Amino acid sequence: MIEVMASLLTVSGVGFYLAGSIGLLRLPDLYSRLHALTKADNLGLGLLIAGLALHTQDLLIALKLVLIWLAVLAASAASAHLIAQHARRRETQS
Amino acid sequence: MNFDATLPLLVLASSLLPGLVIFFLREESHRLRTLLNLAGAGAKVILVGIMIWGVFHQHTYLTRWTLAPGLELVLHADTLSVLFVSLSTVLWLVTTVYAIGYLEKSPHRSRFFGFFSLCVSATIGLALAGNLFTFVIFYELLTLATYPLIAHRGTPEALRSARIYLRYTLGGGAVLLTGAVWLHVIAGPNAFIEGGVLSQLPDEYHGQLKAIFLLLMIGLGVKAALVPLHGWLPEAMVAPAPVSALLHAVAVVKAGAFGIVRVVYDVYGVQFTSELGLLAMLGVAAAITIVYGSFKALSQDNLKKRLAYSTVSQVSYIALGTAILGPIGTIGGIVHLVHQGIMKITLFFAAGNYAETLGIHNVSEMNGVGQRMPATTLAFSIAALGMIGIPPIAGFISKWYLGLGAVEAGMAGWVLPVLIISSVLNAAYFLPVLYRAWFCRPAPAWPAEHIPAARYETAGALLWPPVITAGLALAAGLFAAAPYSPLEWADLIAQREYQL
Amino acid sequence: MAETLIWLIAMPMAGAVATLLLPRQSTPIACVTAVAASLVAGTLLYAVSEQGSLSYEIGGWSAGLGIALRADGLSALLLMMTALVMLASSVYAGTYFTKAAARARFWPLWLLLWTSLNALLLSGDLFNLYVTLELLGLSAVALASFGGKFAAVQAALRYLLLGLLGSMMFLAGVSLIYAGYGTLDLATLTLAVEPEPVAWTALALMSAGLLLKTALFPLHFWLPPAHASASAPVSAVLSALVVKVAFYLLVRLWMDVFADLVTPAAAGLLGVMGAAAILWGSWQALRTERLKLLAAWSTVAQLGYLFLFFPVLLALPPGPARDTAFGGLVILALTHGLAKAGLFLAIGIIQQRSGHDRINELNGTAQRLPATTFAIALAGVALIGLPPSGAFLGKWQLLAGSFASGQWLWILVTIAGSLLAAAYIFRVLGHAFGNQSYPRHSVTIAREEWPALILTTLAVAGLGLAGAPVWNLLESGA
Amino acid sequence: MLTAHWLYGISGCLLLALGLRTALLHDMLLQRLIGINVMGAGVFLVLITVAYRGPGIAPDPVLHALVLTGIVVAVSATALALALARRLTAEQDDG
Amino acid sequence: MTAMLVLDILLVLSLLSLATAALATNDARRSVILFMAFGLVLALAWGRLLAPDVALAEAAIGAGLSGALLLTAVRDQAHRALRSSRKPVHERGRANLRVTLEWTVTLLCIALAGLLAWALAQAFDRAPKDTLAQAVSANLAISGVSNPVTAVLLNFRAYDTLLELAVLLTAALGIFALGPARPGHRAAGPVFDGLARWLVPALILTAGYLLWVGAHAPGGAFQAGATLAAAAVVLRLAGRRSVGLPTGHTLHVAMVAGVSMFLAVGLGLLVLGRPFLGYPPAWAGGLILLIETAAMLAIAATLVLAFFGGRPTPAPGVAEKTS
Repeated sequence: MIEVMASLLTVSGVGFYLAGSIGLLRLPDLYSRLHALTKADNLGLGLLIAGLALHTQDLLIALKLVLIWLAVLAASAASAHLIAQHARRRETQS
Repeated sequence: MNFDATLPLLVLASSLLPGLVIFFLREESHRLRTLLNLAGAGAKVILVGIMIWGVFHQHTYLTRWTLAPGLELVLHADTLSVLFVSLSTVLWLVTTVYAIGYLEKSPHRSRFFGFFSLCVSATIGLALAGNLFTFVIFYELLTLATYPLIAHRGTPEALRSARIYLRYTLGGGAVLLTGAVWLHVIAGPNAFIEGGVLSQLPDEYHGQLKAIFLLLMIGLGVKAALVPLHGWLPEAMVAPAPVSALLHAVAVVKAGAFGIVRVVYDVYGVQFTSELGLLAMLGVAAAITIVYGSFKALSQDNLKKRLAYSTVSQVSYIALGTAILGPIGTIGGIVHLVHQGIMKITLFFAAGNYAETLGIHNVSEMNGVGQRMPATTLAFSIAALGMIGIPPIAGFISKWYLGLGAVEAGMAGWVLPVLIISSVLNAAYFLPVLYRAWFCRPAPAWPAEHIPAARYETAGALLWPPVITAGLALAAGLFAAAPYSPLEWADLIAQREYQL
Repeated sequence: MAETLIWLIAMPMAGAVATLLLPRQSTPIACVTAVAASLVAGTLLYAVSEQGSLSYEIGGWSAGLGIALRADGLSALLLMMTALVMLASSVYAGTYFTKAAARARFWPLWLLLWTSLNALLLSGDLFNLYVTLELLGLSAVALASFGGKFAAVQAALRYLLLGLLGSMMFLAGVSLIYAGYGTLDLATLTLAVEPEPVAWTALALMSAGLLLKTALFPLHFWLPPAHASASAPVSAVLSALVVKVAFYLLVRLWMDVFADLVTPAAAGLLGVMGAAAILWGSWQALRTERLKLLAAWSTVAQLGYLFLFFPVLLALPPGPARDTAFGGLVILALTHGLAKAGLFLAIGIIQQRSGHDRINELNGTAQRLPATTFAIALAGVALIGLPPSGAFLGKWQLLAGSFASGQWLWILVTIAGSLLAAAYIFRVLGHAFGNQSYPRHSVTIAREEWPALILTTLAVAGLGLAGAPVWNLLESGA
Repeated sequence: MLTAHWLYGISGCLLLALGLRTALLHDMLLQRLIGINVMGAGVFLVLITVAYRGPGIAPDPVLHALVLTGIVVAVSATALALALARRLTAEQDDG
Repeated sequence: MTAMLVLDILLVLSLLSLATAALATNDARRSVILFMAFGLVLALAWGRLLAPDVALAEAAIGAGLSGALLLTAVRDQAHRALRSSRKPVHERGRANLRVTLEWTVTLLCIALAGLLAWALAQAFDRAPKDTLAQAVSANLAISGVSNPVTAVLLNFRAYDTLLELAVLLTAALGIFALGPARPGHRAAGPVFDGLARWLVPALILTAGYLLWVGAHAPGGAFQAGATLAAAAVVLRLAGRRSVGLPTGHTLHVAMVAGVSMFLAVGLGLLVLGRPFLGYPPAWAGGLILLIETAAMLAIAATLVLAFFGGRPTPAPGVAEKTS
């Protein structure tokens, strides 16, 4: 049962990743690409990690995985902000 | 280390050490420098005196020092080296006195006398070299020590002729080195032994030996100014007169001629050289040089240049004597090593005196100089007549033995004509000079009178050296049969070479 | 006695740390370190001549698991040369850099360079050699750019990139060796190595890297700008030592560790490259307008002679004949090291006094700076290979070996190269003897002029007249 | 010889060649430097592949240690090169 | 097994394509970013090949710090250096020459790769020679640590590590000698500040952990030092000028800490009659930790300096504190 849940979560996580990546490639400008990438990837990673955490059945490892997710969330939030800020500044300068 | 093993080193050090000290002397310390120079030269005369006595009585003076496996620095006194050493030593003493007078007020004297002593040390080393390796070392050192002397004045012409000198001698040195290494590879360390050693090598090496002989002769021929390798010598006459004297009589040219004698007699052996057919080749080269040099001398108005071409011609008498198989020819060649040195140094001293005293550089300016400077001109005349071969001056003895040797060796057919032609030419380029000096009326003023006539016709240090060497030239002819005379010594060398 | 090996590395390294921590006292500390390290090098030389080769296992771990330091006659001689050159250049650098702040920044790098030179000459482990090569390369580059002049920084950057490329090639070879033989220890490897693809590919890769570092033609192009634009003491050490130790490593690999692999064709290839280096380097030295470039190009040429020995040595039968020729190689390398360092130091003085190093405007140097000019002349004697320099003995052996093995081409090249060297040296001396007055009246400081004079005198008279012990040492420390 | 051996081994060789080519031919410093780093990565990959003995078997720690050392050395060299380059461009811009 | 094979192929292909892409582009920034990605994939490959120590170091140093260094270099236009030396190609002959050269080099590189691969294959085909790995495990018990990689780095081949620290020191001194550091970064704004505020302590903590854990598990001074340096890089990117790095003399002390501790231990043992760096087994663990701590400081200080690109200059008038 848990195995099935884990697989389901993993697969849907990969699906979000795929969507985010397609968005990155297909969307027209920087802001919308950023939009696609951060949201989809953060969610995708969350699902992936949830799946993996279920899969391991070890609390310590599961906690470490969650920690990774949190770290990536913070990093991607900050970097998305920086990228957007940089792009804004460049626009207003020119 | 006993005395016999130290003596060659001491003879070398008696000029080397003063030379090295002189480099560090201040320009102004004139007295100390003169003292060092003369003390070194004097000490060398004494040491060489001991050496002459010892070699005559079959002492062995031998210094060895290993530089690398199979490569030894050997200083060894045999009859031939003693002959050359004594020539250099005596003439060095005289030339030092002359140079002190000549360079009285010119700059950079410490540098000059430093290299001057190095130059003589290299010559002594070369004379005492006991094997070809050592000979090559001192041969190259001689080049190095002479360069600053030729370039000494620092003028563009001086630098140019120094450059030409280097081009010739370093090129020659490289060829000599190649030959020496090659010989070393096929025959091992080549100690100089009377009669040579190479005849023992098997026949298949003869081709290589011929090639090596050619390389050695080219290498030595540059310094000996064999045509067509003589080009540097006339150029080098821009050097100060004492340097010219050194180049022409004591060191450089002689080193080449001495090397030829060494290689033929003590490396290859004169018999073996003859068997290889190399002796005739050397003789032809010498003959061409003798005639060519004399011809060129005819047309030179510059006195030193005329003397330079005369050297080209005269030095090859030594090579010619070497090329004549048989003891009498050998004696003629070897004794000329000494005779030419004494006579030619006199001529250059005199030429230097004319230039320093009266500013005379050209033959055409020499009218009547005999009245103004009789002693110098007398010395000049004795040496010039000796060069032509007028008895009883030294030059006559050399030519006599050369001619006799050629007859004995059956080479009279071409050697005698060469001797006759060259003597005629010698007369043709020297006699007009003497005529002008003694019999023409002097011009109203000398080109540039630097030294006024006072007690002597010129400065004492300039006057005595040519007078002394002219006296020596006369004595060498007059007392040729006396014991320890150059002729007797050459006879001793020939006896040992031919094991008579 | 084996502790001297580790002291040779630890001492300059500790000196580097001390100069960094006590910048005010850095110059005396550096000088004391230099003297002490030279004394240790002398001790090692003596020990090797008495006891034969020495080894030291660091940490007490046997070689293989741990790293061993080894010193035989060859490395002891090169260590001694390094010590002499570094000592003389240290004394010189103490006055060359006039600002105390510059000196304080200079000494740590300088002593680290010394550390790396000693470490390389002593290392008996392939990977450790890679690390020492990198330490050597980086400290050399940092010193080459020292002072921050544009040309120097530019040349240093190129030098660094090529050096890194060389190190990477070397490391690739090392990894192949470990894959094939499971060891990094040179002594173990010497016994294990066989003529097979793994070994010769590894040797080819390592050699390619080292050839780049030792600047053999046609991989020499980085050398002249880097050596000519650095400051004088640094140029001296770069030309005399840094390229030389890379060459040492090549010799170690070709003649020692991988000796069974080397074919006449491979050695001949090195010989051809060496011949090209001699001719091209000398020609460029003859054409250049600047004295420092002349010296740098002459380094390219002189390294060529060392490579001519490879085909000659291989053609000689193992035994006394080859050992004698090998001694010629070593004495040539030693002479060049001392002479070239002295030459660069002397050029540095001329450059500081006259404000430039243009050859055509150096007239009168002989009058103003007689000792320095004399040092240049002595260095010239050694570079041409005239007697009584050690190079003369070396070239004699080279020629003798070529004659004995019938390799005529090398004879022609050696002679031609020597004549070209004479041409470029006497071009300089000709101007120095010229009569025109020197631009500025100069004050000579003994501490500045002596190092160059002593180094060149050692190269000429020391190695030339007392060079026989070199052969004995190579024999006893084999 | 494991599959991983030849797969990663060949990749290491290819990376080495790729990096070498760029380091020799590219005319921009940065790419040349990256090329050298890629070369290094190739060599390190070869070393780590040699250390690998297969799944579940302890690999050779010596090679891992060597690569660690190599990485630090490479980054030091890169840093120095970049500092030199920065100095050059700063001076070019000034002059 | 096939899943593993797929992973292997994917890893290898992405490595090769990332490297190619990074080297093929003429856009410096793009090249650097691709190279960083390459580094991350390489770290995965290290993990795959059971080299977690190397993976950690690669992620921290190879991808992280090298990337940061390269990116700031791009910002400073440093990639333009050396470019002016190559003249633009006008003549046809020269263009042809250039093409020929490129082809020759390319072919030579391919040949080199082939030769290397061939030789490597031969090496693999021999019986595996495990003597060194066996020697390591045989002596692990007396090495003072239980992580074999740390044992090799700080005990068996500690001399390599000493020289490696000397290399780092040399690079730092070389950078020092080139002049003062370039100006810092503009403050990045509140969001990044917020990130830095909890990231930096976390990194420092991680560094301490890595240092301590290195004795028996993947980790050690290099990974720890690099992590510490990463913390400083984050601070500098957030606009802190000197990131709490001491200036002047204290900085020197930090830079040479590793080398001097190594030397002190090594020479101290030598004086006590043991071999250089020959730790007595009982003290080995403690001495190694001591050396590693000093090494970590030195590595961190050096890497930060490298990122600065010169001597740090104190900010005018602003006293700074790290969080």
